[in-house]
Amino acid sequence: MEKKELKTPLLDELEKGPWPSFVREIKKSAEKNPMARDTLGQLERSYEDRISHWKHGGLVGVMGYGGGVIGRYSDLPEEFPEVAAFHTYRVNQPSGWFYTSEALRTICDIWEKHGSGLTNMHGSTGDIILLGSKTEALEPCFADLTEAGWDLGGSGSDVRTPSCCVGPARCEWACYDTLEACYDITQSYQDELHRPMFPYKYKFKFAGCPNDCVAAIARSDMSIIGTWKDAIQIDQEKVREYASDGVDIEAEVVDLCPTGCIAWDGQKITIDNSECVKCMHCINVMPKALAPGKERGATILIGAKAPIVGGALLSSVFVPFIEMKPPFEEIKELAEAIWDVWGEYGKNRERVGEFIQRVGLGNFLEEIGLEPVPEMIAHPRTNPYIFFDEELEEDEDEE
Amino acid sequence: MEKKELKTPLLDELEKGPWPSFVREIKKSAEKNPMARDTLGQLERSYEDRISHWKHGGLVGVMGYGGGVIGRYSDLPEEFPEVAAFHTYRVNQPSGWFYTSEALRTICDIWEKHGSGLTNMHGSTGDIILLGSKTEALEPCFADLTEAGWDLGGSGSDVRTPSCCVGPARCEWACYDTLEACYDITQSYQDELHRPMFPYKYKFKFAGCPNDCVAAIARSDMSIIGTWKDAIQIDQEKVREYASDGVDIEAEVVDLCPTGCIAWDGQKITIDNSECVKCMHCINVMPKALAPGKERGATILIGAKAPIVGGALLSSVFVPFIEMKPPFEEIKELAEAIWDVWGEYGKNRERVGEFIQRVGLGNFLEEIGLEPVPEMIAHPRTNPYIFFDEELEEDEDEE
Amino acid sequence: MAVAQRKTDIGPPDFKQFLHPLIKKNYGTWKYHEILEPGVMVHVAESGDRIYTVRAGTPRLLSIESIRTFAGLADTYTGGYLRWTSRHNVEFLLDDPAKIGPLKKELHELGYPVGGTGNGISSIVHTQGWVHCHSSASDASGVVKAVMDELYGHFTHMDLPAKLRVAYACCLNMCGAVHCSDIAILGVHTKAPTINHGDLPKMCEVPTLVASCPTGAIRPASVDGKQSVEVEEEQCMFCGNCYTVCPAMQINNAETDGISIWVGGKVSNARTEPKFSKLAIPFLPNNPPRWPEVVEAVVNIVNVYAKHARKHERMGEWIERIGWPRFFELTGIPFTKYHIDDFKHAGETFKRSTHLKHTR
Amino acid sequence: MAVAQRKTDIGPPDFKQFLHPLIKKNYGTWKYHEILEPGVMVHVAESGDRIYTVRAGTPRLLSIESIRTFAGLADTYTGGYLRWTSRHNVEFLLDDPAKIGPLKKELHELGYPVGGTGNGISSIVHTQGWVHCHSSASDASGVVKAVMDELYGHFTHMDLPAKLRVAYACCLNMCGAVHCSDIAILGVHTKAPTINHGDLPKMCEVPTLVASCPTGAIRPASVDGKQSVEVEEEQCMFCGNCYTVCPAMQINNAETDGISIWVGGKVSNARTEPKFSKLAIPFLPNNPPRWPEVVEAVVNIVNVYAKHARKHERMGEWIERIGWPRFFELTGIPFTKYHIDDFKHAGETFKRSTHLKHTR
Ligand code: SRM
Ligand code: SRM
Ligand code: SRM
Ligand code: SRM
Ligand code: SF4
Ligand code: SF4
Ligand code: SF4
Ligand code: SF4
Ligand code: SF4
Ligand code: SF4
Ligand code: SF4
Ligand code: SF4
Repeated sequence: MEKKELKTPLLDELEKGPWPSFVREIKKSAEKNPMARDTLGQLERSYEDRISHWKHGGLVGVMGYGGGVIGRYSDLPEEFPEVAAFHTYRVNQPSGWFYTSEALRTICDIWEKHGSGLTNMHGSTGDIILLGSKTEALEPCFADLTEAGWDLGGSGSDVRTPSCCVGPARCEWACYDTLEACYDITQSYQDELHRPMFPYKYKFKFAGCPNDCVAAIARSDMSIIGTWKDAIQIDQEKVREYASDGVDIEAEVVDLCPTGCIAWDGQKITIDNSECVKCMHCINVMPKALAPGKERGATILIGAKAPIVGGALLSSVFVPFIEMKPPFEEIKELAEAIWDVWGEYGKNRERVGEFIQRVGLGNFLEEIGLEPVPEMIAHPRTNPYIFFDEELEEDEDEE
Repeated sequence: MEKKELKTPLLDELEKGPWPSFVREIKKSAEKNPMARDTLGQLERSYEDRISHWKHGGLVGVMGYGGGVIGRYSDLPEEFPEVAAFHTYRVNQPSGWFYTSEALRTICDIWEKHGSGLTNMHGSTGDIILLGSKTEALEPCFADLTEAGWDLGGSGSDVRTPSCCVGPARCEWACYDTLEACYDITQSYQDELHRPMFPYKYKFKFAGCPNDCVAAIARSDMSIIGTWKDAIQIDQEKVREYASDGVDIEAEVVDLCPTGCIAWDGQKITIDNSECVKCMHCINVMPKALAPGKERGATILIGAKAPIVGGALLSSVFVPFIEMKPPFEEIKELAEAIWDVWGEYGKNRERVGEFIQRVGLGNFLEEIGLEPVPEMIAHPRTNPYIFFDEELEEDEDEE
Repeated sequence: MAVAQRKTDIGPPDFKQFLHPLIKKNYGTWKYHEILEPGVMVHVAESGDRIYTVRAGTPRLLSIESIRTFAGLADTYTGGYLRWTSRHNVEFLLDDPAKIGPLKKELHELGYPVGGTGNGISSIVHTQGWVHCHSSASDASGVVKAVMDELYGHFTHMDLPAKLRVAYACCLNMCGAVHCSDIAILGVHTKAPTINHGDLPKMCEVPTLVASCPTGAIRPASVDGKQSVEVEEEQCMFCGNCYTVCPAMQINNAETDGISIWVGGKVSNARTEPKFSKLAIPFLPNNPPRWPEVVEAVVNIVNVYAKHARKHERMGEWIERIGWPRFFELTGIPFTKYHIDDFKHAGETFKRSTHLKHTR
Repeated sequence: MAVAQRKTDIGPPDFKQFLHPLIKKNYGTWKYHEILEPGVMVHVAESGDRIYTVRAGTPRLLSIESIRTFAGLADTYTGGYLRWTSRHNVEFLLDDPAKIGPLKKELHELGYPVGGTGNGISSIVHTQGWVHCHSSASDASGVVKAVMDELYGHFTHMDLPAKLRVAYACCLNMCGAVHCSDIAILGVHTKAPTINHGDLPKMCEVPTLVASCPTGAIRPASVDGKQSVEVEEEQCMFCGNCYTVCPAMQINNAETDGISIWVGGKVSNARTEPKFSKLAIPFLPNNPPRWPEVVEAVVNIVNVYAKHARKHERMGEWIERIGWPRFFELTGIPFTKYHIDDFKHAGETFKRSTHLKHTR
């Protein structure tokens, strides 16, 4: 096919300005890669028309896998034949998005050979997104990827690619090994990740502390967030240093503690740890002086999701505190118990957070075999519509 | 009918103990009044059987009125024939429950003549409850009541008997004349009060300030709660007096102000009135030193109700600030506009608070002709499910 | 019978005719008040005038004999002026402080306690119960009397951190501000209605009845050839709404009716926004005449609150500060699946953060 | 074509092979960190070892050419070790502080800004838009680029009261943590889907399609004798769920698609609990290539926030302190009926107290 000069006056506007330009990126690949060139062409058309020129995907993928590839077709295939089919791979990233230059080059080489040369580093779920492959290239590219040690992540109604914060690799606050947990869970659930068999997607995210740098509570069906049980570790000397370096401890720390459990007398701070809700704020402000306690673990929360279609949810507390040691048996038992119940009774396209609201958290706990504890709720019910069990009277008599 | 000795061993237990006994009260009337005697007898039976022995009312009332009388029948009419029919009057109390001994005696005399001699001072809505009348006594009793200047309150799907706090009669914090407003509204809506024609009940309650001593926000479809706009009045001398009399102003006032807008330097307090949310707390603690501002009026809230059947509601802000001067035209216009819309589109047994949630507050406001203001909400929507009007684009272009 | 000339729609009498002259004079110009002792207040007007109030507890259910007694007291001490409060206490309005003592003495002798002001417990707002209502899952006046006998000291002494409002309702209709009380005592049915198939077709319209059920538990059914309904027991949440619209749906049940306890509601806007009460104890048995389990439960909650809350902290404010887990811990009340909301907005009550105390 | 030996289910590579030796050595024993300057951090281990991080912004959409460039930089400065962050920034991990300056210089020359740390604005988490998604109501990368060009100074300087997280999603599916962002920019459809009655019977199952609509706006209908559906336009809230299950329900619309702005969400548990973002501006037009209305709106909100919030106060914390009425006042954004929730839990968002400032 003859190489016409491609005019992209609208997109060119987005090469201006200080922020690095995605248009520049597409152009970099477009110089050599005809798929990237047509991507650019079709995108310019979208800018003219103010509408997407992509169509629904349909079922494409690699043999034996039900997910990992997002099918995509152009609605202008005659004009942009190179992107007539333009599927993306979701390649499962390494825990914490750590790479060596060598590993990256391997991926680049594979993608130069089989695809558009365009990527997202990374997708919102965490995968390496290889953006745009023809249908016939899917299998060979996959073979090269696995050969090089890379596998696909999730898509469809399966376990989605777990992700985690940088954790113990470079953060002093990690209350458990987020990277190992993420890796272990991902490896343990390869089948659930690659072969959709749930009512809908199921996402894991691992954050090392309540700062939640991987936004687990907002976007994972199972959010594992590090925390601690005992006293915050304090180095009073360093507290004084912060004070003399200009931190207004009263205004910036004491007044902002959500439970008002810190006091500062100008010389030392005292924390009533029984009132502390492990919010991290005081530690965040004075990282040299304060640190999470030593009895560390995680809170397990479940059910976060985006709004479609019942409204967005944040995860809610499921297990207030759990120790996090490999092989993470409790997490796995819990996840599998959830999948059993949700798998059996969940409706199609019903996320686990919605499912729990539909069947009632109390009933769900009974099915899972977990004791209700008040930590699971913000407050007890305000409405009097209690579904009393038949055996109520006897139950009560036992107390 | 022969007067047998009535044994009430269970109820007798409730004559013991320091709190005044309702059993004693029933017995006082039972000495002379056979209806009260049978009330006592049937109640003892309920105590034995652990169940109510009253049946549904059915339609009883006085001519021309659709409400004001609650019908009631015994399910043991043979045993307790005097209470076979045992209807209650709801007699509309005077604003603020003020009486003279003479007025009370008149009521007592009428009730001695026509009924059981038992009352509730007062019913939860606020009425004088005359507890237990035979069907044939309803009309003559009503005639005597009106002759003496008393009328019935509401019941059924009508305006319910409005009530109000003691307000300017004996409270320094009344931001408007609750008693006059209550009286005026009650008199203005006699027809709506006596002739049910709404989808369900509609309650007004008038509280003179945000302390809400008449629980308006919890239990009235239209809650009129006094407030002010300008600065809290301060007498610094008196503040110091409280301080020296042992009020810990820092702990008891400053720390408990919900917006943190008060400061105390040991000599005087300063209030950032633009941040004050008129919660009353500081004023409550130091009534001699502080008082609401001078630019007074009320906040109108709507929609409170008990849980049946969609869950309880507190009223929500409808008009953030309104002046409250007789003849209270704005309140009336608002109430009537609401009745029009709710009357037309409300379902049977749907309180106005539920109705608004069903049709959407935004739509409701449009129907009523009220501008939406951010004071009406705790926060804007979090879900993206906006029902855009057709003319959206033009609307936006105008700004 | 000769019926007097019939009037209608005259409305209530004008309150102004019932106001004490001193109140009329100083109407709207009160300056401040002081609580002189439990149940006794003075309100001072800008004019310098002082009106004294003596407040006494009543059982609310009053014989006309007692009302006449109050009228008599008013004549003796107040020039005939008195009022009731929004919580069913009676208030005598005096201009002469010398009369406070004698009035208090008489009230005491008559068995009406003076108190209910300030940081203590006032009368329990309550409802009809077995005295007059057909829906009641328990009696009202009896429970209230039994509980108040034990809380009496907090009525006559202002010895709590803040006001503590107790309310009682005998069924889920919740007549009264029960749903926003520091402690709410609530009669509950816990079994689906028993259907009187004989009466039903005569008394009720099946479609209205079916529509009345918020959970859709009621379905039309033909029983012995007659049009009636059936109830899917698993779906019934015992709201009694069907019974309200149809007497043949008998919701009352001597064996399974009982009482639940709710805590932490408030109405005032003081400090924090008004709050609903939340479930503390889902079920206690109906045990007349003195409901010992209910009394014990309420007293326990009051005692724990009194011991732990800070000054000016209402029940709900205290619980929010310490957190619900600690409330259950301190009161020893077991936490069950019934405490977890499963109604319409249930998800809004789940704990959606890691703000936890981890002390258990 | 010779296909290499096929493996499956090997999972991702073990991250440990990609860790900098200094990280491997001090794994889990970091003591504290300091932000040395925007985009540059040091983490100090208990052993005394120090690892330096240089963070740079990227457009997320990267050509393999650029990835190779990053790999080259890593070889030169870090021994080949680098990572990406959860917000799409690239981080170089150095053991030699002397190399920070030269690395920064090279990044600068290449056009990748160093920054994104501390109390400023980091990269905008975003989605596919017109680059790859069929549902998008607007482009993603283009809006992000236009906005970041203006917010650039807050990326390279830590000059805000607290972290300010901006996120973008191109449709209500909200891929990314858009719903909990300080500022969320969200593509919205505002017109009911156009039905392709020709394709529908071939492509979609009518019952599934009907069931997909959360508001029940879709009903089976026979059009020109073929089984299809119709949409009750008044009931449509433009969620696009029907389009997700059936391509014949064209929701994209060049004339009526646009962008909405949401504010005040957060994810961290620091100080306050995580919060959803709330609607600030319901609709702004799609105006490629630089969406000036959107850029202006975001910059305005950032500026007002920067001016009024206190130190450590996230957007939502600030708004909650001052109250929503004042937020609308200070930003000059008009408040409309669209801001008032009318979805499932709408009633929970009404103001149910008299806590008002009355300053307007
Ligand atoms: C690629 C990615 C956006 C990106 O540019 O980064 C993406 C892209 C799509 N998402 Fe997503 N989602 C992506 C992360 C998310 C996230 C964020 C996350 O996982 O942390 C969310 C919000 C969290 C959540 O799961 O709720 C998300 C919530 C959705 C939803 C709404 C799900 C819900 O329950 O509310 C849909 C709709 C659906 O599932 O039908 C959806 C559907 C889609 C589809 C498959 C569109 C569709 O309807 O078929 C998009 C394909 C676009 C394309 O052409 O490539 N995507 N999606 C992200 C995945 C990359 C990766 O694997 O790393
Ligand atoms: C007498 C009184 C209780 C009392 O002992 O004081 C009362 C008694 C009844 N109420 Fe009530 N309500 C009484 C104040 C209230 C209040 C409090 C208030 O008005 O401030 C409420 C809560 C506020 C509200 O309106 O939501 C209240 C909420 C209900 C409800 C639930 C309404 C709802 O929308 O949730 C019902 C059920 C109904 O309407 O079908 C109800 C129904 C009833 C009925 C008529 C029972 C019925 O289903 O037919 C009761 C008649 C009892 C009887 O035999 O006398 N009653 N009812 C109160 C009226 C006395 C008066 O006029 O002063
Ligand atoms: C007489 C009465 C109004 C009436 O028209 O009948 C009244 C009168 C006063 N109230 Fe009240 N309140 C009365 C019912 C209420 C109610 C309604 C209720 O209990 O159902 C409330 C809302 C309760 C709630 O929030 O659940 C109420 C919340 C207050 C408050 C706010 C308390 C708080 O901190 O939350 C104050 C301020 C204070 O006491 O510091 C208050 C203050 C007052 C003052 C001091 C006002 C004044 O300056 O005169 C009066 C004496 C208070 C006292 O008893 O200690 N009044 N007050 C009511 C007496 C009821 C009773 O017999 O006990
Ligand atoms: C590198 C990264 C984790 C990762 O695995 O990739 C990370 C790293 C750090 N975060 Fe974070 N956070 C990272 C995403 C997040 C996110 C997630 C997000 O933005 O989507 C959050 C939640 C944001 C939210 O609440 O909406 C997050 C909330 C925090 C907070 C809490 C801030 C607050 O006050 O609310 C802290 C504490 C602080 O900065 O004081 C924190 C602190 C930190 C520290 C200081 C932790 C440490 O000791 O090393 C790290 C450097 C912070 C900095 O950039 O100023 N990190 N951090 C992520 C960098 C993203 C980026 O490129 O900008
Ligand atoms: S979530 Fe906590 S442990 Fe993980 S990177 Fe952020 S601050 Fe560190
Ligand atoms: S972690 Fe949070 S709650 Fe705990 S002491 Fe620090 S600021 Fe307070
Ligand atoms: S509501 Fe306010 S004005 Fe009315 S009695 Fe109570 S404190 Fe006084
Ligand atoms: S009324 Fe409430 S908000 Fe206003 S200054 Fe007093 S305590 Fe603060
Ligand atoms: S609460 Fe229920 S049982 Fe009690 S009076 Fe009201 S309607 Fe009757
Ligand atoms: S009690 Fe309530 S839930 Fe049960 S059948 Fe009757 S209306 Fe339905
Ligand atoms: S937000 Fe919507 S349009 Fe954007 S990538 Fe996700 S599904 Fe596609
Ligand atoms: S866009 Fe959503 S609301 Fe509208 S028809 Fe489709 S599914 Fe229904």
